Amino acid sequence: MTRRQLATYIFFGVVVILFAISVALKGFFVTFGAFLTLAIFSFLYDDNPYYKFAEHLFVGVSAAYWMCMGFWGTMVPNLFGRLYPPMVGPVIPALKDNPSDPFMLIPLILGIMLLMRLSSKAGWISRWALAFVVGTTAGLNLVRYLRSDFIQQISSTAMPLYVTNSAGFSLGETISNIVIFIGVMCGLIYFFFSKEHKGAFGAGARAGVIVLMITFGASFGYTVMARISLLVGRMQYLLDSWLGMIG
Amino acid sequence: MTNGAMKKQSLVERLQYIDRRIIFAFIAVAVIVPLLIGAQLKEKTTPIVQAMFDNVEGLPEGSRVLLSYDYGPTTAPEIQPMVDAMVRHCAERKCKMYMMAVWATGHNLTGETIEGVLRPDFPDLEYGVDFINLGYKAGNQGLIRLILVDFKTMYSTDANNIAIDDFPMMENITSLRNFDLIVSFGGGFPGIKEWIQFAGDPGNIPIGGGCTAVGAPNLYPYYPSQLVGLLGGAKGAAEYENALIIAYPKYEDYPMAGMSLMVSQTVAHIVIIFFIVFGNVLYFILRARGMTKEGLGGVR
Amino acid sequence: MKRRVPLMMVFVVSLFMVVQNFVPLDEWNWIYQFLLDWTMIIGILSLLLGMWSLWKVHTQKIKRKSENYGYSFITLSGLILMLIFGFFPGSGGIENYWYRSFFYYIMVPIQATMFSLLAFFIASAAFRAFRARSVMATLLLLAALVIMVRFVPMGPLSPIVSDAAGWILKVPNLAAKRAIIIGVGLGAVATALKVMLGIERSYLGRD
Amino acid sequence: MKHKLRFAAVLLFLPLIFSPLLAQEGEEMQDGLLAEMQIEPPPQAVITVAEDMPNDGGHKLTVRWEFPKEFTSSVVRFEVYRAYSPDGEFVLRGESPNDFYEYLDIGDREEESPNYMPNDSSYYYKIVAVGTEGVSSESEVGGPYKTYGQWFHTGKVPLLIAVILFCIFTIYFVLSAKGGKELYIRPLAGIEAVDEAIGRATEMGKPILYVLGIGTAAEIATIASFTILGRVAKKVAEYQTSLIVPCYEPIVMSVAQDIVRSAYLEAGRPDQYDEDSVFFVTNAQFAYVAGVNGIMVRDLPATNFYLGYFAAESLLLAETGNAIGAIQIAGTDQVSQLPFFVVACDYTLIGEELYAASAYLGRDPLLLGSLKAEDWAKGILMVLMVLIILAVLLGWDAPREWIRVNL
Repeated sequence: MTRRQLATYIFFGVVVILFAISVALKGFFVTFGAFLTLAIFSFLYDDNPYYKFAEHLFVGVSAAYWMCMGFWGTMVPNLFGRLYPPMVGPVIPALKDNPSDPFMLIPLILGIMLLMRLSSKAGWISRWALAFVVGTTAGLNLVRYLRSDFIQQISSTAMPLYVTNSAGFSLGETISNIVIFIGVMCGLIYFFFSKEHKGAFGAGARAGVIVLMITFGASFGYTVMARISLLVGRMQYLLDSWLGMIG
Repeated sequence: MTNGAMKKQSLVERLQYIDRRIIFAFIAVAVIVPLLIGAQLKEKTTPIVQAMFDNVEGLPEGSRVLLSYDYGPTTAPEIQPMVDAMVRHCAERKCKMYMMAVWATGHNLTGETIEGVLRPDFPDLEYGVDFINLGYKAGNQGLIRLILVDFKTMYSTDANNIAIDDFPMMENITSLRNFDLIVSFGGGFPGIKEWIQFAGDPGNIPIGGGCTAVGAPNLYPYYPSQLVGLLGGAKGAAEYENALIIAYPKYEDYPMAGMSLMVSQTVAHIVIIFFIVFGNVLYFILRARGMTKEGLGGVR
Repeated sequence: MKRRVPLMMVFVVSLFMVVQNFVPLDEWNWIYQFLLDWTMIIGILSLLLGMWSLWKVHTQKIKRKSENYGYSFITLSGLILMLIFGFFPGSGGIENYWYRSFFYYIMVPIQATMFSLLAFFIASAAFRAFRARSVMATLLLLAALVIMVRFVPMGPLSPIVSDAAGWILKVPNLAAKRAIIIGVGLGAVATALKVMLGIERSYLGRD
Repeated sequence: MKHKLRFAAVLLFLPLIFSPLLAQEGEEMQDGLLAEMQIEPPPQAVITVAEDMPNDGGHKLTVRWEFPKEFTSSVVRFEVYRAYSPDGEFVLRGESPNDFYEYLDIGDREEESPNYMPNDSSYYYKIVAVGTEGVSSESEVGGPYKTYGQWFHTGKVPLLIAVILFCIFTIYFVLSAKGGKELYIRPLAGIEAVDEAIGRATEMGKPILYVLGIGTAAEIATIASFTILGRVAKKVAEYQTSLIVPCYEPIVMSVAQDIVRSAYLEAGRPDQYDEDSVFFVTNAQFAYVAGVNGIMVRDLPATNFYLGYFAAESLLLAETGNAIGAIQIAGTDQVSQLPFFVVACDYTLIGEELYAASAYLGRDPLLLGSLKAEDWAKGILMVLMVLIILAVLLGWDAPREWIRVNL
């Protein structure tokens, strides 16, 4: 046994003992939650068996979690509950007496088509289902993006460059509006693909990048606060809920 | 890079590629130590938070306040302090508090406020008379639209499945219009925006909000015409707590979650700023020696 | 048959979705709702595909005894346990003690801790990337600093810094985001159109 | 004399004695007058029309009526009643203030709703003018009025124009590109780095990690990423490097499997394709990140691609990738995640650049054509915005107002 292995085993022993003490004092689940929290934090040092354990457990549990949520939350009320309502009676009594809706066979069939992918011969059938999903959302997205991201942005950018308010001419707001307008224009110039960024056009694109960079820096700096809050939340869980060291 | 080459590097060069675990350690200390010593930092209340505070302060005794928990465990550290401060304030004002959730994850968080703030600090308040937990109902913005006209169809029981008519405080509640103030905490979807769109605007009900720091800039435009006030992130919570302490001096020495969060925030920010400045100093020393590398995100 | 039918289907369905937007008739809205419901159900059914893939990847790791194969047992047992709890007979769905406990004491802590790792990574990324290497990098750095310095108590300077931070967030930030969003909107419309017309068909595979 | 005095006193007192009586009589008289006025109810309202509300499925009617203005003060409010037949049961629908002679009757589309209002039906209305002290007058029954659904939402004309214009652009440029017209496109650093990045992984004998993000297969960003994956996989097959594609969504996974398999086929190495290189991890956001980060630190890829839809996990992935020293090429349309990719990755495709990338990599004239169409749309948009702003500066506010109201 090498020295490194020995250290690993000793460390493991210590973890087991601490875990046992904590279970005795705090109960299994709180201890387990704290253990998993620490296991994930240990990734900051390096990959290690504790992180691997937490990661693999998380992957398995979460995959099943969403399967169950999808089944009880969507399949039961929206598929079975509409195909053959008496079937879901024991779970959702409110739906029991609804008329059945044969149209819901279509998604069931499409879903089964999708699963045909698992067969090597009939795999191509799954594309029909895929085409349906992609087609629906593509059509939906086309209009949605055009309206909310394109037309609406014009309407909010079309603001007066010369601002007056109750106190008369407002220099601050005027400057802000001019900067916004020029910023949007230059940003758009940057996104031109079929024109070389040269001369005046290139200058515009460069100004666009400047605005983008300031924005990225600002958003980055702004997000720090939220992330620190999350960390504080985890620390509070460890120090307070688990160890009871605060207040 | 071989070990031999490593040794030849100057101190400055090695510092430039400092092991990131050292930075991690600094951040951890910056967050943990303030928590352990229980330090608090007062924040001057800004107008948008003061407006929220004044609105609650102006509510007469017995006013009905609806608190909607529209967030999950991941953003709870940021949101919970403001919920606690506001619930405390409402309890001081002797308002009736109705807690509900448009987010499934908010369901359990309502219990946390009741156990963490109301039960220990306001033992006189009675469940069903002064506050009630209505729990989560599915439907997102559809739920809001529905309860604007008809409250009791959706909420026939409270979160513990007890019939709503058993509670005296539910007597005259037929629609959202019966509330004097609605406060949504969260700022995601559905959240404050949906409360404004589907309840505040059509029902002409005052809406207040508390949201994460990241979500706040998107909501500022609604103040003051559609939002009576907005608390943004830990800072918003600390500002609200400050206003609370000014109005109720008995909380002067009370542990306030938002204010202690602000200490960790400030220290962590200073640590990061320090590292950025430090990195740049190293960079300029190296540049003077002509040993630098270019490149950033592909944008030049 | 293998490609033409799906492409036609995409065209018809997406065209309906576009036109639907302009027709306020009930019948159209009714079909629209149906289509949305269907895609949701197909999405859930597809999870079985995912389960299968997950199962295969991990059982194969175990069979081949590849590196770290022991951990695959953990994934599989987590998966199976959670599925058993989730479909526990007579529990009326997912309201049973074990399912909820697994959610609150396994999923929630790990999820929140993964998320909070960002506090560390944001610091290390800032240290490494925020160097005044070029004009652009300097701008990025300065903007971030101005925003972050808000938190540092600086006495009389504080209001100035907070005004500057507010201005950056309200003005250049808004401009750039708008430019990006307009671009993204256009690009998305173009991509959706390409999908509709069958110009973009990579998602269907090639054979 | 004594009698005279007594008589005078009586005379003087008489009015006093009778005054209460008189007064009472007066009051009675006034009361009588009032009662008569109250019995007179306010004049009837006259229903002029009930119009179908445009741009809906036929569940709304606007009822209008006339009422003599001079009687406004004698009316408190108008109540609007509706029935399915002239002698059917009239149900109160709502109220309207005393100086407002219009009511929008909004029904529900859903049959189960108590407020259901079927379309293509006839309705009869009755307006009750409620007087100041409880006396009211009913109007004649007005009707039948019909609701009907419209075939076109007139409020969406600008949107329709935009859709049509954009389609024309795209089709025109796609056709002209098909005709062999050479189209210039400016270089994109992130795209040019793709080959180099794959080459580097080959040299180092390490795998390439391709992350499609956490969007569904129908998300536009994911579709763009699919095309890029196709190109990358083909290069990978040619260079005989290995590829890892962990997926967040089962449908995305199966599409990615198809794409990678086809790419290997195209590169002439179908035997090299490893079915297990594209696999499902889980569809919980942070579990997915935990899994992918684990793959990164264990398989040590030389090159990481993050292209698609990303949320908070962007920095978790990019920083871990950075720690293992991989070259990283990222791209997303999520504005909030771009800063993190820009800071932590070597190359970042910003927003629209991600969509454009597929055209760049393939050099497919069809895809290039649609890129040109996008530029044209952008150009028109910019010109429009400048024109509107100029109009506002010159004091002509109408176009801006029109946009504000109609869009």
